[in-house]
Amino acid sequence: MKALYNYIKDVAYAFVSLAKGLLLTLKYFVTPWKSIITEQYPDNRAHPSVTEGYAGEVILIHDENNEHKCTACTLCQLACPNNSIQIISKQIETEDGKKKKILDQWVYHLDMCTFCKQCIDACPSDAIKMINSYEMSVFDRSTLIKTLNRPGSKLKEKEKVTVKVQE
Amino acid sequence: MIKEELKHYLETNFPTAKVEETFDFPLLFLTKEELIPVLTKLKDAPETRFNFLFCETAIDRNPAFEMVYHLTSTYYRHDMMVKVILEDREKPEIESVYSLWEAADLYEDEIYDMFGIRFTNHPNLRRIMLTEDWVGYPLRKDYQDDRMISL
Amino acid sequence: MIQFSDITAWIHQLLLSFMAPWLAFGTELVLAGVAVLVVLLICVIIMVYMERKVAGHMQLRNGPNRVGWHGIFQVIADVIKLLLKESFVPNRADKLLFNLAPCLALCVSLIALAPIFWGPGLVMWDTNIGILFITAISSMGVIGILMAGWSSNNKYSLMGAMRSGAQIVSYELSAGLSIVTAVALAGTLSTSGIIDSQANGWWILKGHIPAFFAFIIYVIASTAECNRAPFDLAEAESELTAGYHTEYSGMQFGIFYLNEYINMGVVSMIAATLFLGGWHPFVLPFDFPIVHAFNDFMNLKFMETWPVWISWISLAWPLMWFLGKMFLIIFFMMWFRWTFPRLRIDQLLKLEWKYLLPLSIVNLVFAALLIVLGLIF
Amino acid sequence: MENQNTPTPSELKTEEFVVNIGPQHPATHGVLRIEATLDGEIVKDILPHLGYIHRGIEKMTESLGYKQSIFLTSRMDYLSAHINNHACSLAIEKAAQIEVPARAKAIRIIMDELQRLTSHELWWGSCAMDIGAVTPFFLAFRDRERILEIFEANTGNRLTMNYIVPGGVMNDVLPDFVPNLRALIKSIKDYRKEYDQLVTGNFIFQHRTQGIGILTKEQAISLGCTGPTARASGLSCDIRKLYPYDGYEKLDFEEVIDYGCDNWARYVVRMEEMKQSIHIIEQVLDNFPTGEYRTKLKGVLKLPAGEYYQRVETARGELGVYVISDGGAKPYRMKFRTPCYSNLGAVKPISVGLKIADLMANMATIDLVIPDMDR
Repeated sequence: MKALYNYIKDVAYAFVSLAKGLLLTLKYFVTPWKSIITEQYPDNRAHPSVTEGYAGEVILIHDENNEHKCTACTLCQLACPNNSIQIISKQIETEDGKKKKILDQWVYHLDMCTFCKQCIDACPSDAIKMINSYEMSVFDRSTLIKTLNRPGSKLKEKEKVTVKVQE
Repeated sequence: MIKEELKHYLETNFPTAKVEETFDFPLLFLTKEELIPVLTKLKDAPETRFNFLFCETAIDRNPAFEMVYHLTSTYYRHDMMVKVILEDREKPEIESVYSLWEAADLYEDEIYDMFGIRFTNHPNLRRIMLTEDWVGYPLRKDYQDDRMISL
Repeated sequence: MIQFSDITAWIHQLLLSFMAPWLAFGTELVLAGVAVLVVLLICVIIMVYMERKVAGHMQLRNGPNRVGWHGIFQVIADVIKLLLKESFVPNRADKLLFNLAPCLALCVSLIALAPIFWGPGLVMWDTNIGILFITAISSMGVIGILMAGWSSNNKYSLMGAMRSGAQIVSYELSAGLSIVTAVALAGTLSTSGIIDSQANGWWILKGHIPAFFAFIIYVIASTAECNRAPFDLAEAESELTAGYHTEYSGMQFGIFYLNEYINMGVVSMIAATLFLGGWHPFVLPFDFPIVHAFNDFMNLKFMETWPVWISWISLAWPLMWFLGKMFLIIFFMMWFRWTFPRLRIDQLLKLEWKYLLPLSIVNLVFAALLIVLGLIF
Repeated sequence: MENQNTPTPSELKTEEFVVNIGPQHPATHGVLRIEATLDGEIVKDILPHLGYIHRGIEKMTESLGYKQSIFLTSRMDYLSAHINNHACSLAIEKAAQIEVPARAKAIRIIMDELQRLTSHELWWGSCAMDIGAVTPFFLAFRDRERILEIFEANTGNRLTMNYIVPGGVMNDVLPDFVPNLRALIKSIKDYRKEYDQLVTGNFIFQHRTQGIGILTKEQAISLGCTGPTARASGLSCDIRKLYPYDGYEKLDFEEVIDYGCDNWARYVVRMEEMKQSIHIIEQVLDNFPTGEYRTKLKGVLKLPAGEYYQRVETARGELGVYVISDGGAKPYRMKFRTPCYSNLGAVKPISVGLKIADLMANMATIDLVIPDMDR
């Protein structure tokens, strides 16, 4: 008798527990407007759900005068764990006849970058930052090697420094 | 037992072995021959009961190899390290601790694969990560591979 | 009112007017086959679309929504893809059996459709052993699966096929017993007889508890017979990658896929015929004036006085009910699939031999008692 | 072999056969190959083959600086990236005697526990999928996504963060971090009810897991199992309790131990751990310190010569970072004692003699992450 009772109890418990799960999936099925969470990716390009802080790509900050802050100190290059940064600098002569090393090309190998943000961390003059771009697939791998400094851009003069020189 | 007590215990109980300490653990240097008897004693002695081998690895101190065993006790939760120095670089060989801890099966497979240290009495010594025909042992300091890119 | 039999008789007359009788008969067979196949394929397309949408919505997704409005042409795109793909035969596979297996499986499930009534008079073969025929034929479906598993020369396929064999052979029993319950209630083996016996109410309503239990047992057992989750051990994605059709590609895989859905359709049609009144609309088995009025309304009695050309619409009414019931049961099967975890092989057999089979035997005895005591309507 | 005593007709003799499960198989969640010897449905012997995703992380650290090595650790157990970073950072801080600000410690604990939640949620989904239910996987991803959004907004990445660095954390959390997290925790608590409704209470699921895959405490100790796998066998091994780090000693939480030893126990332990993680996060949020988030370090870090061992509790067990320094800017050797590698050893003893479907369930509840084994 006990065995029969247990047998029936088992069957009843099985049906109740299965019904609970069925109810949950039915709830999702009948209320799709509430439950669906997928994003319609190429359609929602206008309103991407990517957050502001997403680290997608390194850029060299340029202001409206096409000036950047990179002094070509190569600290970012040293900090990079996988050689995705290459700073090519050149020697120029300033007006007062001093020799000075300035940035020629800030080469960024996006194909090797692991987005570890150590270059941003290492930069002493906050010249680079990461932006939240996310559409990076290309057909040609070589297009992922980018020169980040814009043509004709130059180093932003530090105001304090110029004051000191005038004194 | 805390670190100092354990160090004292080791010094008194194993007078022939060299006892040092690292930043974290007391460290016992053993020879190849003493390894299994001493580890068995450490595992079974009621004061120590080092029954948990939580890390086993090797270090290539070119030219010698160091076998490192990290032991802990699930009863007392004290830890210690055991090191064995293998001088023979051509054919390093040591007794497997599989008879004491089954965990050594996989650990020693990896050490054999990466350092080329052979373990006797191991149930199934094989190159677990790399292919069977791989030339060289990658974690050795003198490992050379043309495909390696220096960063 | 126009009946389907009027239309078939008219076609028969039309064909006889310019053909020899034997040729007319042959043409009718071909026409009927093509008609059923076309309707069935449309049903399968709806089923596949439905499965993907049901799965999608239950899994917090949209389901297909790229090809056409809400992805309604997705299935057609998939079929085109499958047709264009190469049908690959693995090296050292048994080529003959490998190619034969999908065809055999498909043929078996198509033959089982013969004695099924889609509407009043809308049947290919009205035989007095209709249900027996269906039961006999549908158990042959496993041969195709075994053949596929064996000939693929793949261990996963073989294991899937063997599992499928064990599973289908066991679940035939309780499915058969619950069919017998319905047959006992109706007192006939012919599909038309069973459907007619439900003109005043479906068996699930007027058959008391035994019919209801038999219906549940039949749905469970037929889910297992179709190799659908939670009984999809023959495919068992996380264990056997794809089970017996691991090695199939292109349209040969497509035929197995089609076969799965046709099988689902067949078992739901049988369930609808046996327990849900076939093409009969919903009527109540009670003897009250208001119930009579309701039943007459459901049977479209008011259309009898209407002109003949309007009553053409009434032809769609039973067909709609039949397909509606079929899709309801299919929805249940999909619902189960996307909710439950899979059973292990021994649990699957335990469920059959220790739970379903005793239950269905007790149920059958109970039904027999009810019939003997005359407690049914 | 065992059937030799019972006389069977020779033509009825069955033959064992070998099936390679993996490297591309839905149940191995990656590129693990298991050479399984089967007798029909029954598993007779299994032999794991690794190395399909071996990247030589230990070798790579020898040519990178200490700070640079940290990003590699997120690639080991990619589901516990924060915790791996934490372990490596702690080892370096211990060796270089770096003090970490209180705010950084709080952020680290929150991130660790969120990471544990994401990991267990993903495990919950994939475990249910291995047992045959597909829908839980999507539920798990829905909930995990909410946490990943917090990671994305605050740390910049979703999977391999490199956020916890020696001296603190990479950057401060956003101003709306605390209110966002409180809202998230509230919804996670609601989600957990659905988990119980759909999977935990499910009759089929219970029968698939209960009494299957018995790993005794003695076996767990001998095999070096750690984490939820060992705790489900009654072995107390939570590093957060035994060797607390970064302020875990001040928090009130329980070490979840179950004595069931089977798949169900492992399931229950992980589900309970999620509850404890939420509890920990709530406590830290209640008094979230302000102030510095990072101690500034020199560009090139040098550790004094010596050997340092630091362990933390990842979502899968004990992660040990064994750093051997020769005083230079690069580690002489770094050994990662990863939890999955030793837990992998448990697959064979608990699966032999069971059905092939149970092998998948066992692998699912042990929660193997393949890159963590291969490194």
